[in-house]
Amino acid sequence: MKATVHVTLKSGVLDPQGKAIGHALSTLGFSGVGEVRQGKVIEISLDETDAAKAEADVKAMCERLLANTVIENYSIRIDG
Amino acid sequence: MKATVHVTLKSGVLDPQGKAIGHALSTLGFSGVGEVRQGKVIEISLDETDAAKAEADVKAMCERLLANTVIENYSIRIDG
Amino acid sequence: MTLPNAAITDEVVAEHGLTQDEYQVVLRILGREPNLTELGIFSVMWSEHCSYKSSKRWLKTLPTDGPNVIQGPGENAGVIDIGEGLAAVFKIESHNHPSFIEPYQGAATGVGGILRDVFTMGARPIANLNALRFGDPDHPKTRHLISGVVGGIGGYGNCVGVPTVAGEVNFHPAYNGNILVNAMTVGLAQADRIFYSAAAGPGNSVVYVGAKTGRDGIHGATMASKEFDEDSEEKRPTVQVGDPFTEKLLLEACLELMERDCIVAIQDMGAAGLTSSSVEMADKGGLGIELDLDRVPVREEGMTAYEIMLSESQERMLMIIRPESADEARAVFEKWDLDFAVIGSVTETGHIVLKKDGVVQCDIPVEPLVGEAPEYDRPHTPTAPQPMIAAADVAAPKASLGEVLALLMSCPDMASRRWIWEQYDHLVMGDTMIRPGADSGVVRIRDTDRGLAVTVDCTPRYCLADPKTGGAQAVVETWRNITATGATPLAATNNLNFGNPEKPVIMGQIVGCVTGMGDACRALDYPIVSGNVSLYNETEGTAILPTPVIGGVGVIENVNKLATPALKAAGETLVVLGQ
Amino acid sequence: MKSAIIVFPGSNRDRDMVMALRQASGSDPAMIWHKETEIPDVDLIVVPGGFSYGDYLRAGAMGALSPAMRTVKERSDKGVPVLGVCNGFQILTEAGMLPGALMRNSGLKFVCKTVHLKVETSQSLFTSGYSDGQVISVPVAHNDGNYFADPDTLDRLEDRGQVAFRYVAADGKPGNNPNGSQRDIAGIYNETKTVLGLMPHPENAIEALHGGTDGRGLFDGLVKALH
Ligand SMILES: Nc1ncnc2c1ncn2[C@@H]1O[C@H](COP(=O)(O)OP(=O)(O)O)[C@@H](O)[C@H]1O
Repeated sequence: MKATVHVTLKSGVLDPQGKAIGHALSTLGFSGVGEVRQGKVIEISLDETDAAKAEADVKAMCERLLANTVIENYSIRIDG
Repeated sequence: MKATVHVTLKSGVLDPQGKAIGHALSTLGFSGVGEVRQGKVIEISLDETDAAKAEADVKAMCERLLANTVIENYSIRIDG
Repeated sequence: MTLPNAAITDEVVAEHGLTQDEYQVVLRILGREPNLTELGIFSVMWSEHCSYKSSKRWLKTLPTDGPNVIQGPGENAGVIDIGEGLAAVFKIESHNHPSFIEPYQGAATGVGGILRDVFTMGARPIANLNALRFGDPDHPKTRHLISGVVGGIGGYGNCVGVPTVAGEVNFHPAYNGNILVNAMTVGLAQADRIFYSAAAGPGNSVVYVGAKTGRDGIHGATMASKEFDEDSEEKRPTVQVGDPFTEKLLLEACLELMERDCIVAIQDMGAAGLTSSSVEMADKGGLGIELDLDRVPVREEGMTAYEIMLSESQERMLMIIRPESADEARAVFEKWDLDFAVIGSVTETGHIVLKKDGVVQCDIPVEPLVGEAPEYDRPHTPTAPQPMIAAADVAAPKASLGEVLALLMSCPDMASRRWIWEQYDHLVMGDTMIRPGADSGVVRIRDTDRGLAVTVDCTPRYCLADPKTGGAQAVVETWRNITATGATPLAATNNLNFGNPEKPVIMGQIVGCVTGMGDACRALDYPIVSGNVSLYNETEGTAILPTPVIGGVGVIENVNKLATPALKAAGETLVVLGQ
Repeated sequence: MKSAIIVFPGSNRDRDMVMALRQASGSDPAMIWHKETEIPDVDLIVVPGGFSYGDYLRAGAMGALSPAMRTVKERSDKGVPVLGVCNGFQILTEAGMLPGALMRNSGLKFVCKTVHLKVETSQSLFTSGYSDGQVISVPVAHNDGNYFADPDTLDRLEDRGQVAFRYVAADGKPGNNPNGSQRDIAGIYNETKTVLGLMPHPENAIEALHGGTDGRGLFDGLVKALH
């Protein structure tokens, strides 16, 4: 199975990268650009074949390593 | 509208971050973890209300700034 | 005046860290009940962090003056004369608690804060140092904490472009639940171009520059602030994220503006944000300040006066400028893509007055807000003297001397720190003359032959065994480390890291260490010109080891005469000096 | 030799570069703010080290889009030599003036230390102060120095002599690659060898007090070649 994990900053947490990207886009002449936020996407190939088990595993991985839950949220998608 | 851009390394480009995550997951005792790849997700709020135009704009942003097409692929999703 | 309609119950007062006695003083000063914003401001100003209420009495005993001292404690950083019309500006600061919660960002923002303290005074930062304490290397959290902290210190300092040239790292189980991250910055300024924080000139503009204000790290009453935060679906993190890039821009913009004649006073927004910066500037100038909070650049919608005043967003500064300089100053900050907003003015009222939505939300007389801050003479029990250990009672090692040497060199407190300082850019600026790995780091002063030798030291187990001797030893060790390069030690800064001062034993450690430090500094003509205090470093009732970190600065007139530890050739004579 | 340094928000080795150029050429470079499009007539343009735009998104990505970089490209097309060091190298690849890309160090950590480099050839404007195959020691200080290009590009770079410096051990043998760079590449030229990008910092090794003077060869060579 394949798991796709999205890790994004919690709302209210400063995102210097997003801010700089938004600024650069305006400088390049793209108008109408509002807030920009940057996050991570992590794709993991798993041997596990049971989707529910895979999800539980990946959740544990997020809590322990992939996301910094002090400042980040995560979401998980499992594909067959 | 909101655009979500995924930027991922092209296959064939070594991903040191993904590799390190995969390694760390095994060290933590997660078994059955195959390849891990890390990419970026960039969320952009747009004033544009026409989805096709928004997509064209964001494509231009990707080509000019958001992705380095020497090493990266990108995909765009536009939400209402 | 209309007040935000939150009842100030005993519980709200307690959540703001004020005792009932302290609250009675608030009532007396105001002659009425405070509103929540005002309570928040008292709470911040009277916190241990801002008021030094437990340590002030003892800090006053330290020698802070001397022929080289241009500015002792009390400003953003200390300033000493280093010859040729130049001054060194330096200070050390702790970011212990945030670094335990989120090691990377906690350490990074610690570096950001101390850099701002130094460039606020008109100095270009030229060297960073760090003193780190972690728990047992085998503790499950230690690895994560150390890699995050080292990453954060490097991530911030490397990006801003200030070399990290020295530091120290210790491990001890007493720090398992309470690591210490102390960061020091040394900057260089023209001795006659130092910038201070006292507001002056009623009618002058109060200007906000730097990054926007968000809801970062707003402490205080979780319950009370909940009222302002109903729609937030998640608990707000109390950790700030650092933006070293913005800091670098702020640094360059401030130094550029300082070359012109625009700035009357300047103060960085440190841990206590807009509150402490505006109150301190007003207090030092014996004046009032009136702010229109609607003009504060904000990052989030619907921020209240309480949130704006208590936010700990990073990379911000407050300045007093003459109104006619505003355009010139604005142009500089806009060149660097930074926010610049005139948010108020200096007044003769002696009050800090805050308006929002056209309504007065706070009106506090500044003099008692600062002058009547609590100050305690807390009970202290001296540490009992430890019996001397007779050498004969210590078993001789069974291993060979070679094995003992290998054992010593591989123990965590002695092992090489190269893997740490290789993650720090210790060469940027091109003036690093002695890199990490020696007794002190040395940076040359550009366009002169002079160099500054800098070091941080403390041996906490000595301080635990005998606080007074331990405090003195930390001072003396920095003095030796500076001397060993050929430089002359000039002055020091200190970071007092201790447990809960309400416990007489801990207070005894504080008193002992400070007394020892003072004695050693007096004996060496080595004044303390700045410092920081971090108390309540305890987890589940267990305190850290007493850790009074000393940062020392010395000058060498000719860097070509530096001494380094490297052996230069075979056949040279080794000499042991001292007892 | 007249030179210009492009200064970006976040540049931090611009002043180090001034010192090196001043020592070698006896004159001060012109400092060009990234928003300017006018660059004076100079013999050399330098894109210095640092963290332009905080290295946010990708190191060098935003710097490469600066107005000044358009002028740098035009001048370069006319044959004016361009030197990019560290962040400058990243910017030149992002701007398409050099092939490939610089990725996160394979160790995922910032690395600041002295390394050994092999000068692949002395036959360039930039390396005429060295001898063929000379091993020099200069510091690196970077997060993203891991050079990547596809195998065809790498072969082409090697065939055409466009590899300028490689990481080596002190004895000149392969080894001691600090960042996982492909084929140990530390610096490359464009096809005409008028553009050089390298990760290490020759500007931080120009005086005995720096702990070594091996970086001087690059600047002294340039001054002689461009005289
Ligand atoms: N956190 C650090 N940052 C930078 N340099 C460090 C750090 N920790 C140790 N060092 C350097 O490593 C060397 C050895 O450190 P330490 O054993 O604490 O030194 P000493 O006991 O001689 O003061 C010193 O040169 C010191 O400056």
